[in-house]
Amino acid sequence: MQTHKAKRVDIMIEAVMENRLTAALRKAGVTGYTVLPVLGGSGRSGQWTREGEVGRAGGMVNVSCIVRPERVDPLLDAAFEVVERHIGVVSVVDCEVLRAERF
Amino acid sequence: MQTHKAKRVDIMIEAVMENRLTAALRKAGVTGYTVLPVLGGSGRSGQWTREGEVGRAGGMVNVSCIVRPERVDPLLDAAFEVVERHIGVVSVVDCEVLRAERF
Amino acid sequence: MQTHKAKRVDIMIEAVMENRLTAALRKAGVTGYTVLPVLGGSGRSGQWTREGEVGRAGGMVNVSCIVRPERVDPLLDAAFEVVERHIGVVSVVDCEVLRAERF
Amino acid sequence: MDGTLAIAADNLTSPIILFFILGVVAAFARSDLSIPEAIAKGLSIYLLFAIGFKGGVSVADHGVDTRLVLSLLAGAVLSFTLPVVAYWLLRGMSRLSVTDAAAVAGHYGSISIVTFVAATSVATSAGLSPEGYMVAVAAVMEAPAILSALWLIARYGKQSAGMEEGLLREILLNGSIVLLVGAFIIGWITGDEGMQMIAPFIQAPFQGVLCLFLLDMGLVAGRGLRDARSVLTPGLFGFGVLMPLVGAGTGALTGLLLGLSPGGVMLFMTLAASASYIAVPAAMRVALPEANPSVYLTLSLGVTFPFNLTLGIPIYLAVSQALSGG
Amino acid sequence: MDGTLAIAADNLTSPIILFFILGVVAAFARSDLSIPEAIAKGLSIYLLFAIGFKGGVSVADHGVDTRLVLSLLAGAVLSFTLPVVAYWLLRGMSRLSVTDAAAVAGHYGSISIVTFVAATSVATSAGLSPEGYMVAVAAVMEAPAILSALWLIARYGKQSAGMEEGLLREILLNGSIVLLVGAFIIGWITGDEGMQMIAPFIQAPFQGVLCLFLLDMGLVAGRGLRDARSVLTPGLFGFGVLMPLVGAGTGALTGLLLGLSPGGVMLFMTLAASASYIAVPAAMRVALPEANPSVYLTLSLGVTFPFNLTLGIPIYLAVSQALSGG
Amino acid sequence: MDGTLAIAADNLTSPIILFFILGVVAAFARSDLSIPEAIAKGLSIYLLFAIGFKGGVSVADHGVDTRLVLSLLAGAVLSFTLPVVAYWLLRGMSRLSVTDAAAVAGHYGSISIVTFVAATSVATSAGLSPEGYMVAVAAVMEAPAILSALWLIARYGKQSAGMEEGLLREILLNGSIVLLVGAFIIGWITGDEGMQMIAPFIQAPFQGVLCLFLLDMGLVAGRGLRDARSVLTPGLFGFGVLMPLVGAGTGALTGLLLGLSPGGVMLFMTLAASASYIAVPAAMRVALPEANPSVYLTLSLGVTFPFNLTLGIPIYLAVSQALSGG
Ligand SMILES: Nc1ncnc2c1ncn2[C@@H]1O[C@H](COP(=O)(O)O)[C@@H](O)[C@H]1O
Ligand SMILES: Nc1ncnc2c1ncn2[C@@H]1O[C@H](COP(=O)(O)O)[C@@H](O)[C@H]1O
Ligand SMILES: Nc1ncnc2c1ncn2[C@@H]1O[C@H](COP(=O)(O)O)[C@@H](O)[C@H]1O
Ligand code: NA
Ligand code: NA
Ligand code: NA
Repeated sequence: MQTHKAKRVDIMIEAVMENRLTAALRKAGVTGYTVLPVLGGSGRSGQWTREGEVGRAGGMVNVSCIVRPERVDPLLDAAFEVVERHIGVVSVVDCEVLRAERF
Repeated sequence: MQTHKAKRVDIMIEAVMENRLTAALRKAGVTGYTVLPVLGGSGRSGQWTREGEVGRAGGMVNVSCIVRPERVDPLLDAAFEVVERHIGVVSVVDCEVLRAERF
Repeated sequence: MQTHKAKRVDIMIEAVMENRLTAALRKAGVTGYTVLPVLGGSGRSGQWTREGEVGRAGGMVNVSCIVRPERVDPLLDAAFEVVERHIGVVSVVDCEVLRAERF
Repeated sequence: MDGTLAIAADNLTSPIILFFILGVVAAFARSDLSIPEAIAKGLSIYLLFAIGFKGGVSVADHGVDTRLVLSLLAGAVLSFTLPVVAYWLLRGMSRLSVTDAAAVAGHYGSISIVTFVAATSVATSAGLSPEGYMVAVAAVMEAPAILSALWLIARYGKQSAGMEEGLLREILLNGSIVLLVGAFIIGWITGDEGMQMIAPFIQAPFQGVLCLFLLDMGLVAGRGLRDARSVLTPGLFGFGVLMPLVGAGTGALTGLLLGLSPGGVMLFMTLAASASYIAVPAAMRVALPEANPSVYLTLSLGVTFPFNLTLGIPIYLAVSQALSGG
Repeated sequence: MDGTLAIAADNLTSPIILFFILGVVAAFARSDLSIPEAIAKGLSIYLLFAIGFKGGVSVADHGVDTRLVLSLLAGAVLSFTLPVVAYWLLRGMSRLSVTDAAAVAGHYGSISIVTFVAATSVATSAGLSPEGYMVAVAAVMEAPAILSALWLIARYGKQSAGMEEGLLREILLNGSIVLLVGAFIIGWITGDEGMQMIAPFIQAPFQGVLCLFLLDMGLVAGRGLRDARSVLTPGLFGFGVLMPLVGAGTGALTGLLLGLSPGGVMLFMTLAASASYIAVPAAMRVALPEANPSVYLTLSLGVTFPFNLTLGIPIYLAVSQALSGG
Repeated sequence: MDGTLAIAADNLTSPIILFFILGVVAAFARSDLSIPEAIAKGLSIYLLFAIGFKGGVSVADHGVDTRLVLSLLAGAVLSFTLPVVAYWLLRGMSRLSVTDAAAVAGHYGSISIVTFVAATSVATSAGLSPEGYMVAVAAVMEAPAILSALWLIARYGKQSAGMEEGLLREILLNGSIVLLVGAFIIGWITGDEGMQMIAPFIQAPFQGVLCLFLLDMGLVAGRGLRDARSVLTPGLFGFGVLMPLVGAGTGALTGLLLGLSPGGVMLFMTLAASASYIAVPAAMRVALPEANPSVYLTLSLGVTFPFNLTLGIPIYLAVSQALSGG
């Protein structure tokens, strides 16, 4: 089956920043992304879990974007501006996609 | 630690199509897959979120399969047939796995 | 944007083993990880879903760690010791990260 | 007519409607107020459980007669035929493609169970006592409309919307139908004795739970309207208001022919007037993925649902009372 | 005996059982009806909260005596010893490996709190008033059986199922035990005054919530049976029905020796007869990952739980009444 | 004083407090007891819905007067000014940076709605009948403190904590404020008639739901304390106990000046004494990401909340009664 080179960017970010991040992504021309829930984790600022939480302050979400390779740089710039002062982990993976016209 | 080459295929698909997809995967000889929940996202057909939703029409799930490299093609063929007319994003990543006998 | 080589390790493991795994990871010097929920799946031990489940025996979680390449081996050793007798899928992907000082 | 206005005004200031409006307003104001998905589903399970059970108990009390059987049949026939009416109205009033028109039409043959619950509540407040088996009629009306939509496509469309293997079973064994019918049967079997056991769970808190659920529906409907306003042409909007009245008219006729009580007639009107936003959208995503979901969801949940909730139900009450000389 | 049949028939047509059956049927029919995981856990938290609290209040009312302490002790002893009986029965009746047999055996020493709740409800309807501290006995019986299973492996198995560090604490501080015991103690401390505050929450809606929870259990058990039917050899099935009767017999003897009321005897029988499907499976996954979970889950949730719910409880009621000359 | 002690003792053994303690103990013992996130949010939605509605109905009953308007104004002023007091206390009592001190200070100008609910419940048990509009005062006090914290940073800090576009709307249209105010307005509009419809949902089960919610808060607070104990220097701990007393004093004065009833004074004290753990932390994560969340969450949820719940509320009751010569 014919596949096409692309990049998958995963941005783990605080839930309170989700809307700001996706707005920035849209502004940078990213046309598609998906938000995955996150249960908990651990990092320099300690351990956390969503269990029993009522507020949004303590949680994170994972925003995944699949983009053509040439679009990674503007995406990372946009993401970085939002993540900069905030907790967040940004990673990029090479991938292949079906239906390249979608990206 | 000894690792083995494999491929990770992620199929983001409408929740209503999940059972049809996994049935097709099993038929294509895929022996293992994992379903991850998806909170929301955005694409050509607009933005969506699962918050407050009662029905299943509006959501997606992510089906991940790790397979030996030689099994990717039949898998993609099977996935494509289900995804073809539907909303769905299919991506493939090179990975290494422990315990290759499992795949 | 400047990125740095890293590895993303995904460990799918039974929910009852999550704390044991993360403890082992911390012991092996892994400073950060994220836990993603899993809805269901299928493998050699059959199909499962979390729907309607009250107990923890039947579910899995996905623990993702992004680490510098040189830290993958101790991480895999630690993970393997926990996963060994248990159900679990371990995969490693090459990735690029922003802000390398975090890893 | 004064009475209708009074009822309409009363209805508009009932907590149920006001919480729906609160949800819509909050969504438009982009508040982050939201009900977790699991809680929304839990509320919906509670409502189906409660109304199914109550309907069954009421049938146990009043017994079965041929009218019950005929009502079920009539419900199925309406569910099959209303989409055809809707389809032609849509083709006349809007520029929807065959596929989109058929998909929308399917929604209007099926029903909205919350509209039904709200109407039941208004009927009871107005002193009517609708036949308990109207719940079963509601269940019967959920699915046939889907087949009707697929038939419309096969008849007028280019692409084939073949009845894919498994879809029919999926539609008929859809979770809400199974829960509603199951609870109905259990209510029927256990009767008043069963009711005594669980009445404090399904009766006293019912209206409060309904308020919360309507808050959630307001949030979801408001979000949909906010994001998909652009699909709502005047023609489509007109359809979303006209079609429930057409449905209600047909429902009124059917109810009268069946000899139902005024409450029963009113509920038949409501069922025929309401449009599905759970079962049919899911089926359409499977069978007609080319149809645009924002069109049918916006119409069903964003236009027809609020119309029925606010103005429709008082009208159906007034008409059903007038028709039966009430 | 006629009385038992009448009670059994009555029990079989109670909404609680019928909703369980609805769940099983829906699962077998592959309906997509499901209760979200969070709601299922919420229902379970409600039930543990309510029965723990009620038990504690009842102890506050009736006071503590040596019988309470002896009952707790007896519960722990039963939970330790029943797995040994179960193990030998299994080795005789089936071809399970040592590991699988030990894992299954562990489940039958422990208890099912919903079975306990259902039995309490039948006991109360039959005019009995079981000792409130039976809830505490239930809590005490949850964990020892796990140690017993590990001991069986150490004794008869090849591999070592060492008591991994942390496991014991995990078992004893398991969420359901902590909530049940915590609510029990709080009920005990606050007594009738506390009960007055929260009675409308934990008493009136209780049976309704139980119906919904049993619907969920039916769905889960049905799904399990559907997918794992093949593991159910006749021998295993026989064990799943025989072992509760053996347990109930032991429980009856223990209850009589302790001098419990008929209701207390009945509940002791039920506890001994029931098998765990929450705490023990989780512990087994940690300590005995080699044991096949479909065997123990199918037996416990798919065979013994429905058996107890439908036939077992009426039998235990009849026997406990006969034994006490009732 | 004896009366206060008796009330304090009574309060300490109320189920509400005991379930909170159960949660803390379970978290410290590392039990895996937990309430699913969706259920916790559902409980919180229920509480906001119920108290908002009840407050509105009570205003419908008693009418609006200038005192209501002045109370709202006074609440806003307190919410603006208390953070300044808190900031200086913190700078004196601890070594927190400007940023951390300002972030913590913001929490103490805002309020904890559960503390408010617990105080209302104690006030009512003590025979007081606080003004219904105190709920609206609570809503008004949620947000201004956040602006105050940002002003403190702008005034004393090095970095700029600019009022990012969108943040103000986000703060004011925060889900809990919208639900609380919305339910309040709906209660006001529908009055006693509305209350009759949903009373069985929002009144009878209220205390029971509150117990479950406090169990959850105990679990979360205990987890926080367990993991972040190290940030709690004696100075900070002292602040966490002193600041509520300072706030309560200011609240008492304000309440007296406004001429509120003893119950109203007590609730004003409680609002001023309590610290936010939902709205403000979320806003701080957005606007002041450099501030350490474990400091403000541990202080607010781990120290001040339990202090108010156990000792604070009885004190505020005693003081408000003494002040009004009760
Ligand atoms: N190396 C990592 N791999 C995966 N997730 C991480 C990593 N570091 C941090 N995280 C996630 O990001 C959150 C915040 O990280 P930190 O800012 O280091 O406290 C953590 O709680 C994890 O959920
Ligand atoms: N480039 C992308 N990267 C990640 N997810 C995407 C992408 N495009 C689409 N999606 C997901 O697929 C859904 C449907 O996409 P679409 O068919 O373009 O509306 C979106 O709502 C996203 O959840
Ligand atoms: N090849 C695979 N790709 C993705 N997930 C898998 C794979 N194999 C197993 N899994 C996951 O691991 C669980 C246990 O696998 P197993 O031990 O093979 O039954 C399955 O239910 C899946 O959730
Ligand atoms: Na209709
Ligand atoms: Na047992
Ligand atoms: Na305050």
